[in-house]
Amino acid sequence: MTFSVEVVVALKPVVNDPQGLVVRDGLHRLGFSGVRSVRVGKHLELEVEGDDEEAVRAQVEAMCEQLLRNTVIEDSRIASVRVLSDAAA
Amino acid sequence: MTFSVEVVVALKPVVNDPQGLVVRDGLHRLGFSGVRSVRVGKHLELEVEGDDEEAVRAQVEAMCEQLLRNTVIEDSRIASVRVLSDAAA
Amino acid sequence: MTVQLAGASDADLAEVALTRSEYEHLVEGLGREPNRLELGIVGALWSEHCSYKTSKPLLGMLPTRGPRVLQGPGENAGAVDIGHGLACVFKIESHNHPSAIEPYQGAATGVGGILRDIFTMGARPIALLDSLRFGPLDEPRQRHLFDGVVAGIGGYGNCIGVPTVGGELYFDESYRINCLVNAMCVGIVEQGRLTRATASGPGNLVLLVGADTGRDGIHGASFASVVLDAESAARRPAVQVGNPFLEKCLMEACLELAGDPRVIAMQDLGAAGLCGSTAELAHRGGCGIEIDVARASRRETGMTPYEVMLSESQERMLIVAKPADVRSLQEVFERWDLHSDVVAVILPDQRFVVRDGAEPVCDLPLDLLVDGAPSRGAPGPRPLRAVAEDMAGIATPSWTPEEALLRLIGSPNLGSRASVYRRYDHQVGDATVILPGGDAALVRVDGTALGLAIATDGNSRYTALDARHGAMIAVCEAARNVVATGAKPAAVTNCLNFANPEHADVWWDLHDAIAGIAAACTALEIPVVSGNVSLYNDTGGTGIDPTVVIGMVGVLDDVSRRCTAGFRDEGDLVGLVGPVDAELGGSEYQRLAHGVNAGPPPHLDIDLERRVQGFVLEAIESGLLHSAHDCAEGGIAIAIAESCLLGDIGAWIGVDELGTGEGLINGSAGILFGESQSRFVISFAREALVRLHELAGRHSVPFRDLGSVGGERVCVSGCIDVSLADVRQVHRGALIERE
Amino acid sequence: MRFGIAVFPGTWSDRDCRHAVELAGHEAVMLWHKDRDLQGSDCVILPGGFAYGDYLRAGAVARFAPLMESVAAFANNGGLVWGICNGFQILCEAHLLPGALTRNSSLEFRCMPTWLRVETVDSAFTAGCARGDLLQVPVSHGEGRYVADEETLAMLEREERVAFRYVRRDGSSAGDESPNGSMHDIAGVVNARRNVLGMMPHPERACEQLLGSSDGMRLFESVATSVSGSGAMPVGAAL
Ligand SMILES: Nc1ncnc2c1ncn2[C@@H]1O[C@H](COP(=O)(O)OP(=O)(O)O)[C@@H](O)[C@H]1O
Ligand SMILES: [Mg+2]
Repeated sequence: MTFSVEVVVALKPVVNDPQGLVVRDGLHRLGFSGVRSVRVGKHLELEVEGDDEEAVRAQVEAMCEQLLRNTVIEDSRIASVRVLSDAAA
Repeated sequence: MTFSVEVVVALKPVVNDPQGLVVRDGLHRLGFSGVRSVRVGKHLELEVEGDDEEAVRAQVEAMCEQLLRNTVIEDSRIASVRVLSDAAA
Repeated sequence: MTVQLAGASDADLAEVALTRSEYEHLVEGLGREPNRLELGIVGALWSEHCSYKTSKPLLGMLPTRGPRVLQGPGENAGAVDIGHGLACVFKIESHNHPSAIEPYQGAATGVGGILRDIFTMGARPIALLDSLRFGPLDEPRQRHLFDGVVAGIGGYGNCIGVPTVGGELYFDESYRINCLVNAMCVGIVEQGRLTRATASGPGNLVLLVGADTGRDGIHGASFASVVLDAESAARRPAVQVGNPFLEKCLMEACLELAGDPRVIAMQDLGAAGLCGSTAELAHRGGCGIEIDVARASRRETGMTPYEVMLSESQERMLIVAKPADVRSLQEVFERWDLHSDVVAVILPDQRFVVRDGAEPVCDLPLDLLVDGAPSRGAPGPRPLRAVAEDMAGIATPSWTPEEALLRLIGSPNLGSRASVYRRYDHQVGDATVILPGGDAALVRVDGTALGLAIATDGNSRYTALDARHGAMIAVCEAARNVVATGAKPAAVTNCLNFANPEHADVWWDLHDAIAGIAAACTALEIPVVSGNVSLYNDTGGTGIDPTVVIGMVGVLDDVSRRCTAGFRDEGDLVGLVGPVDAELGGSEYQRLAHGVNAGPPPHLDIDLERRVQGFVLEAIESGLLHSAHDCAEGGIAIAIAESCLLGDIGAWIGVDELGTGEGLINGSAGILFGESQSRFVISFAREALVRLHELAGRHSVPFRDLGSVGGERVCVSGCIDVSLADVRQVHRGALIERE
Repeated sequence: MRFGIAVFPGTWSDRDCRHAVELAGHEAVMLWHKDRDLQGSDCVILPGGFAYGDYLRAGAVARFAPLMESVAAFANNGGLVWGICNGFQILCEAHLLPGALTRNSSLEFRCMPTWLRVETVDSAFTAGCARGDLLQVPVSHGEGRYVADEETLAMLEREERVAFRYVRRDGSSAGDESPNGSMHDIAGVVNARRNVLGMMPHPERACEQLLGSSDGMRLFESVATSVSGSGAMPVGAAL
């Protein structure tokens, strides 16, 4: 089966996010004065083959620990998992 | 009221995504051979003040058009909106 | 099944940007109607961008031969002999249209494209330069374009590891809607490894290496050959996203193969993608080619043969090889994790054949395809020049000379470029001897004492006033920048950026500009070895001023003998080589003080120019100079201030020495800020004065001493007395965004 | 002595490092990322570049290269490993050094000269300097802002593991002249055993006056002296 998995990688709350500050200031300059804060992270969309959702989740979590996030400064989470195709690999 | 809004900005499907290719190849190198494709985008988390969800959504959509996405090569969508605090601004 | 066209409709022709008469010419040459794919292919190759149908007849004026020339125009880049068995390969190219739409990616892929033109010839790129023009910087849209373009150039060059060592940057009304992004690349190769893009040997195979083919950039070539309009927005997928990492791998693999006997020819994919590259490759070799689109790896599913042939996906390359060598070549690419497909075979007769698997989908005579576009002559007689704007009614500001100096040196066109070039890696390669900020960059050639001086120049205020004259000045100024380092000009590349050539005034400006380049290059004995033409820089009837960008390379035999632009030692004397005149036409002073571009551009005596350059070269060679800096925008006053800034030391200039006395103090801005040509500000030890006067006499050039180096102030006696720190502060802040 | 220089496909300081090593009178061998053999290197340099494109995070993919397994083992055995620019990023990603390198606070790439103050001489790389020496060495990076949690920073300071700090030309604190906004103005750190150094600036670009500075040469000489007890005579040293 093929799954589509969304992963969100974001800086840990204690780490400075200069990019977020720049975006916030840019929004203020455009007149969006109601914006109180912005944090910028990464959004990954993976197409992964696997037997079932559980197995795929476990795999993607391993990918996060090994590559997708920098464990020193970033957190990650799986935002969604959905089946793309039922065909066996 | 204060809302937390998640926005996902991703390259349009027809646009080349070198970053995704490199991540996919990196995952393959690590032995995650079941990964068929990766697309990398941005994930923004905004704290916005507004009267109600509808108004905030409209505002954030305007921000996407004006600043958050590069309209030439990127699409964007609001992934979630939730209330952070009920206090009037 | 191929669709036969029973006569193409106007809409069909508009889509491929062909005129009705071009279509009729095609049908006549073909003896039949083309099918839809054939029409698309012809449209791309007959576009202005690929066929040079307007400029080719004019480019013939350029002098292209010289003792150093190894390869003139016609290949991917030009090449000159720099001694030690080495060739210097270089070219400049525009990426104006894509950058106007998506500044980061447009500029980035422009850098990617010019790099490929260099390493396709087997040369390792050692330097990049960027020549940029935008509308007024105080407009948010211009700031956005400027930031994006600078980031894109850095993003590509920094990642691939080729230093961006120089370039230029102007802001002018005329680029408000059409910005210009020209990039130049210089490479080095052993002469024996110089690789050509000429296919040969029927039965030989063609490998497509690098990125998979996607739907990006389809119609890029015709897109760059039409006026930008509201509908351009609809064609937006024409934007390509560059992958500099992939290009790095491609570059290293191709360089590994430079001079390898297994490689018969190498050709990059640029405008019109697979279509343009295969056609040129075969045409240069006088053979034919048969492409099977089914064999090209795709990034997307469901692509038609038309899309595969016309895709402008970046980071791809073609290699021609004997069938027996293909496998071993593929192994070289695999080492760099690059995928390759055999997509074509060389044919004995000059046909351009495309198959989709077994099905033939296109069969065109190659000659008609590559050379058949009817060339376009003058669209009308030479229009009468409008009379230059009358300065009489325009108020002159009451600036003191000091105020004028600070305003000029803090203006976007004259201010410090450090905030730009610090975003470019300008040192990778351990070879950049003269860093950005001076006149030409100077790059050492590995394994030798040689230095290459490299500069780009082109002041469009002069070409706007007089295209021929302005183009001549552009060549002279580039040469002056090269000469200021002590290097002797070797050859020129050029980028001609013009508006819509279907208008008679634009066409004649193009004509005159090329004639001007030819005249100056002939007089200075500097051949043109490569170049690029970018037309249709015109949106909604608003076109750019004619803009000629000259890229020049000079050779310095021993880098240790280089000269730099900054004043050096306390107590040195300052001298001016060349005329003292008061010509404000076309000057930056005029722009700032009067808000116009009017009057005749500065006079140019090409013979004096040659003598002045000869004098400076000999003075540097003889070790007489401590600094040399050409006088350009902003005139003598700015040149002196710049030499102070670069050397971090002040200077005192006597008014009498400028030969003006009272006139200057009474506000004659022309002497201080006029942009008379053929001038250098030099500094030297007192002891050198007599020999310099002798030398000047021998070269018959005007030479006068102006004052001396020292202290921490910039002084022109009686009219300017300002601390260097103040000058530095306004200079540094010129491009920085003020909140 | 022999310097091994790692070459990933996106590495571009490899040739510059070789140039510096050879100028210092030593031998350079290039180590391909797909190989495991360190070819008897006395010191392994991980040079600057964008190892595997580094689009996701600098150094993230490179740490898994076959060569890096050998480099990690070599480092854990006390071998000298010197990460420069991208090499520093890789060493942090591989957890051979603490902390992380993030986007410059300006969000812009920066190529410019910097002045470094030598903060420790207790390492093979800096033994030839004196504490407080100022070195002029250029930087060239977009992701060089060193970050670590408070505990890690305190440990680095306590154990004197900050090798270099960005300062102004006159030696005073960098302040807004920092090229990247690093915490504590950190430009380079060593590991606990002091045999692994990571630094963002490029000493290999500061090996000749012709190119603006020769201060970087002192680090190459320092390594050589530490390895052989007496550094080889640099080519041209007599000039
Ligand atoms: N203004 C010019 N002066 C001299 N040569 C030129 C000029 N414009 C184009 N050429 C030459 O014409 C050929 C085609 O140029 P171009 O289409 O830009 O090349 P490519 O397809 O490799 O990008 C090249 O050899 C180029 O050097
Ligand atoms: Mg080419």
